[in-house]
Amino acid sequence: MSILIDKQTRVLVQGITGREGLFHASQMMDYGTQVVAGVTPGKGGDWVLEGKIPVFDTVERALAATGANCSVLFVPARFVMDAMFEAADAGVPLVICITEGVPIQDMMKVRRYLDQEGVRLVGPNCPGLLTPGESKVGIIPGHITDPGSIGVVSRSGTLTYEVLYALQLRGLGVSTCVGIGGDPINGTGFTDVLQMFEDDPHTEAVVMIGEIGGSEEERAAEFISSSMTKPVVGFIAGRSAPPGKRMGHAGAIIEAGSGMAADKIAALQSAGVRVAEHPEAIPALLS
Amino acid sequence: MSILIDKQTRVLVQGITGREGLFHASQMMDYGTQVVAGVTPGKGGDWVLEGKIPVFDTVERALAATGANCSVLFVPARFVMDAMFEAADAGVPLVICITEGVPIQDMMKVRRYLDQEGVRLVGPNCPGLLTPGESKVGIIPGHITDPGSIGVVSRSGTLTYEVLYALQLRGLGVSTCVGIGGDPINGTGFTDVLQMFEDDPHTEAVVMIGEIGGSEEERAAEFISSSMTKPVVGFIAGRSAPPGKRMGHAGAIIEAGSGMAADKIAALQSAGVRVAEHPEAIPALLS
Amino acid sequence: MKLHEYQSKQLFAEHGVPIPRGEVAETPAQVRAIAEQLGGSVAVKSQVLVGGRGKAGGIRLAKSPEEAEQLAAAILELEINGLPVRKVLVDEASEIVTEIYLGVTNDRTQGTPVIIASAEGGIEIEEVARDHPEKIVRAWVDPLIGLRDYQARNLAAAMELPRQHWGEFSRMARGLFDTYWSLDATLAEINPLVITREEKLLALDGKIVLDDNALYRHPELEELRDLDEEAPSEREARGHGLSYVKLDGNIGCLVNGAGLAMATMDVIKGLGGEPANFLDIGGGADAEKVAAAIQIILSDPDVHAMMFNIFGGITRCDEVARGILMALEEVSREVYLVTRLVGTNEELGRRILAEAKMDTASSLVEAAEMVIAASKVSVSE
Amino acid sequence: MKLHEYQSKQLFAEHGVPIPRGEVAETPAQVRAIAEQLGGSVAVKSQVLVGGRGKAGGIRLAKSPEEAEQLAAAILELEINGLPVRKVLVDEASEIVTEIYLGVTNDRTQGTPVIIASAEGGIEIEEVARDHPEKIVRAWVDPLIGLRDYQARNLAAAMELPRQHWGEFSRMARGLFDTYWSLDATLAEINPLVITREEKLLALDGKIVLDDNALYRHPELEELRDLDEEAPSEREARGHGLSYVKLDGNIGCLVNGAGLAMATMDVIKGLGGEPANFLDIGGGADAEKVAAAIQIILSDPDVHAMMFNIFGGITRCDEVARGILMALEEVSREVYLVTRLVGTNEELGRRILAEAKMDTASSLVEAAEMVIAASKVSVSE
Repeated sequence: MSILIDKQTRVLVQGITGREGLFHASQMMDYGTQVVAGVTPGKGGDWVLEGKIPVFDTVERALAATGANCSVLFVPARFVMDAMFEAADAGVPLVICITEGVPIQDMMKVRRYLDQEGVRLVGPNCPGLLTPGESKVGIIPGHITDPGSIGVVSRSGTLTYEVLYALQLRGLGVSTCVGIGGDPINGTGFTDVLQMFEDDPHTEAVVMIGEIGGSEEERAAEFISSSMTKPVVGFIAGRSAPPGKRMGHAGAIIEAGSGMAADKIAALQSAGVRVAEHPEAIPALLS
Repeated sequence: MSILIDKQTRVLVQGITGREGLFHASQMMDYGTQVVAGVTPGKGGDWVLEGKIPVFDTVERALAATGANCSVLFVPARFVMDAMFEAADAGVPLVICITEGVPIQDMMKVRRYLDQEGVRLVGPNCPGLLTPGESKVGIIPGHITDPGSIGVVSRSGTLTYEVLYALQLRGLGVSTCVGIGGDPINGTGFTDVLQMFEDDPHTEAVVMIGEIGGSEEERAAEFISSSMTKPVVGFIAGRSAPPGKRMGHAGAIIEAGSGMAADKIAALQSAGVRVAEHPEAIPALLS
Repeated sequence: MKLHEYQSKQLFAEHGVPIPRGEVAETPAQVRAIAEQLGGSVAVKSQVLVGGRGKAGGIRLAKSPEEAEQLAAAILELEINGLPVRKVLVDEASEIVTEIYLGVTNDRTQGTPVIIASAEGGIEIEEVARDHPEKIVRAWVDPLIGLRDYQARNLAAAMELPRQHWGEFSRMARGLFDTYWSLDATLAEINPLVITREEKLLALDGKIVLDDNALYRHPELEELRDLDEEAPSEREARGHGLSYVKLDGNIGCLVNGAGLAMATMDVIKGLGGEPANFLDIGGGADAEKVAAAIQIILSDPDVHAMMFNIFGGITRCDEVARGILMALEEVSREVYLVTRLVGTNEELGRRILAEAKMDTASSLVEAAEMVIAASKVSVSE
Repeated sequence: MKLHEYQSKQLFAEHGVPIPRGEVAETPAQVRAIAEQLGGSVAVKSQVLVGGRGKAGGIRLAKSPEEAEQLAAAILELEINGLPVRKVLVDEASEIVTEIYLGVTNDRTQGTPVIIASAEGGIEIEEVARDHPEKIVRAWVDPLIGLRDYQARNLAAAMELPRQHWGEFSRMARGLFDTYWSLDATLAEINPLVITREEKLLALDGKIVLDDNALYRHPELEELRDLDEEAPSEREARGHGLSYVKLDGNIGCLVNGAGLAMATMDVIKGLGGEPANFLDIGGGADAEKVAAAIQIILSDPDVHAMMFNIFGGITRCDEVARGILMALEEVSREVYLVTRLVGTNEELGRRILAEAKMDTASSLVEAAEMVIAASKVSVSE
């Protein structure tokens, strides 16, 4: 069992003929993901990846022809707002946006619209989802994690891989790994995913990887305290970051004295979360 | 019994210090409507209508102080979109817009927003609502109709009064009269009101007054045919109107061969509606 | 408010929609000069605010400036559906390969703008809708977001437009929507949108209808109003805040409320009379407004009798009656008049009119019968 | 990207927000000339992209052009929080009666813009939020609709602003929001917004931060970038598409991924080392990009040791190792380097580095310990 994606998930790749889109579509297929279609306007009728995947001009046509129920976007930042609107309007219930560098105003519009239309969005600027042994939708390397009962949710990319790898080294498997992305305004948040893990019978414990900036970790701590029964282990990146400087991710910035790692760690700890000193220390806290 | 408004309805008047707003607020109070507050930005703290009605600067404050659950708008057309947004955002569940001359683009925005927020809008460019003996919200003259079991729904103003008066002369009373307004894009439509009358145990028959333009009467006919058990009597104004000319109401225009009275009458008749030759012939068709 | 083709196309161009090179002229000599400047074949197109220009000979192609001048002379003599041709647009002629329809209007049912496109351009879209509904594609636009790029592209795909034109077609659709939206139009239409032999896309003909209620936001557009194209009586009515439409009959109608005014006309027509106009004086009409309305009705020489139908509602009928009498004092021409008054103090109102020797009626049908009888008498006189 | 006060206020003014008359100068003589032209008292305000200008003596009032010249001379000698003052804004002085705060930013939790206002202006809004949270009023703006007029008015009402100022305050709030929205700002702030003795409302100080990701939509704003205000190494990193932040330590860090880069710094710091920088080379970094990153790290003379932490993921570690070796060939300065490589073919990658006599580590902690030890050796040398 898992959350959000599994073997049945039928994946559409928006921007499939781009370099990134094509490479990761191939990686997803190799992992066993049911990649059923791609969309690139103007390239409808082509077939890619050894002629296995049909390309459509529009999401609407791709859905009609293939019954895709999840779309992953490798569309350049300038066009990705439109691509997300298109996915939502065509009726895709789950949209995973890998693209980074999306303007904040675009994200505000998209989030408001997708919320109102009941479309779940993960990302942008995220590595996507992985349900080990079943499906990967995005760019998380498949071989660094195995099926199991730990749910992982993270604002980061490679730091998440680091954690998956550390878990793998200790023989700990994962139910689903969700990268929610490092932008200040995104779709699915920590709390949404924690709720899903709490409800998923096959997830026994959760690892939550946060970072400086915003107050999502604090709200997650409140949720954990009030609504979670499963154990949660946390890690917060950016304890050594100075205020006022953006640490790579658009969302990773300590502003006006808020968003500091120390506050987040304290909030999580007071919610009963065991917070690791460094990523490699996480597995030990799960036992 | 009635639909939409009754004795318990607590009415806020937006634009209460204007000439129209003040006059009709007074008329509503005389009828027995619970007018509880007015709003005119910049006039908060005043009291109007012999010191009985407090005026507030914002809808939010008016609601907090008086618990109004319905707002009627006598706000000039240029400002009424904003006033409707304000009412919706403050949590008013029923908004009645009397104002005429509202730009279509404004109405498209408002309707989309209010629909999405679950706010019921009646109007614009409508005479409002009247539940005889209980409450009137708008400008329908109170003395031309009595309590009873006929539901009345209309796109028109004085033509509605004509019908109410004709019913009164024959001793036929009304459960609720709803003026949905003569604009091409408005809130509540015929079908919505027909559904409410169908569900209202005290309404026994319905009079529906349509006019040329659009296809709302045709859709109402479909609804009547598929979903109504109560008898419906109809009247369509504009049989003698030429195509391409706007007959007063922004919505009353035969365009490109559609919206003609003859088509509407035919649709209603084939749905089992008895269609009157003229307004004064309506009462006879109800018996 | 309707705009001329040349005005509409100019506004499209300002929003990035390509249009043919061209200019407006009022004399054959001007047409010749413009044609010479454009160098080559031109289209000479009458600018009148009615349909059917083509069938009426109001659109002609000229191979030379001389021919353009001759054709313009003929066109400027035309009267199309009752409207004299005062101006022509002289456009560079295009070699047309494909004709497409592209329009935006408001969808009353959905409450949103809708873009309509069809590979069957060049004819009325209603005709296509009737004969080949499958050839029409639509996209509804969320009024809180506006047209999304993918929607414009999807239209091109749905129309099966050759792929090399998708980009340009999408730009034109966005430009058309921008025009519609930024000007508060109720209709913005390119018909035909052509693909030329040089593979260029052009708005060959254009039409814009503006939302009168939103004109206050666009004072610059008010200047585009062509006063010549409006009946003087309708223009004057607009100035007085009255809603007036001239018809072909001989019974003048003055009613408060648009729905009731239509119903009044319907009753007259139903009983064998011929209404001369639609006139809604609106709510709370005072003596001055009534007087203006009467003048406008009587400016139509065909009017032989009048019927006033006033549902007082909250207004007191005795006040209405006095208003009518005051208004009539200012009117010179005398025709038969019957007044039907209903509402508060209606008996008193009718008594006031009766004392002034005016006919009154208590029901709509009764009043209609009286005015019809009078109109027939007048006609037979 | 942060804008200067004078740039921000100019942009506000273009969106209808009233600002004091004033001009920018770079020399005391220019300041005197501007003050003479403004005729009367002026404020001389240093233009540096850091806070605390007032406390540092970077904002002074002058009663005469001579005084303005003298003060400007002093201010142009200042260095505020490490940044030399190169420009001053000379503004007409205002007689201030009331100071208000008004700002727009994006609310990360709600995912919408939020307007924040307070009758307690002139001080940092965070201070007000801490000490008098009840004095802060907010309005969230629907990103699909934009600021509604009633919201601006409601802010004025909620702040208990005297009623005669509601209209002007609402206009300023709308102008501020328009600025924020049309420029893709992440912050637009007027602090203080003053009411003068003449009952006029003015944006006395202003601040705009732009969304770097949206700058492509506003090429004209890119020209407002003050290159002097950015560390040269950070500017160069930006040019290479690298995300680099200089810190005070001596251990250079090169990591792929922002989260992992922060975690790497944290581990170094946690084990007693001092990171010299944050550097994220992003995904799929090739040799050229790695070389540029190394150059930037080593341009900091404090760097005595380096740690590379690369989580290969899908990328093959042997390729990464070769890229590192190629990159290092182009670097002249030699400092200790330990590389940690994880991912596909990690053993092969580590072997390639080992053969080139490079230290490698398999865990993050191990790598950190190695680089810290080396950094201390280097320092003690």
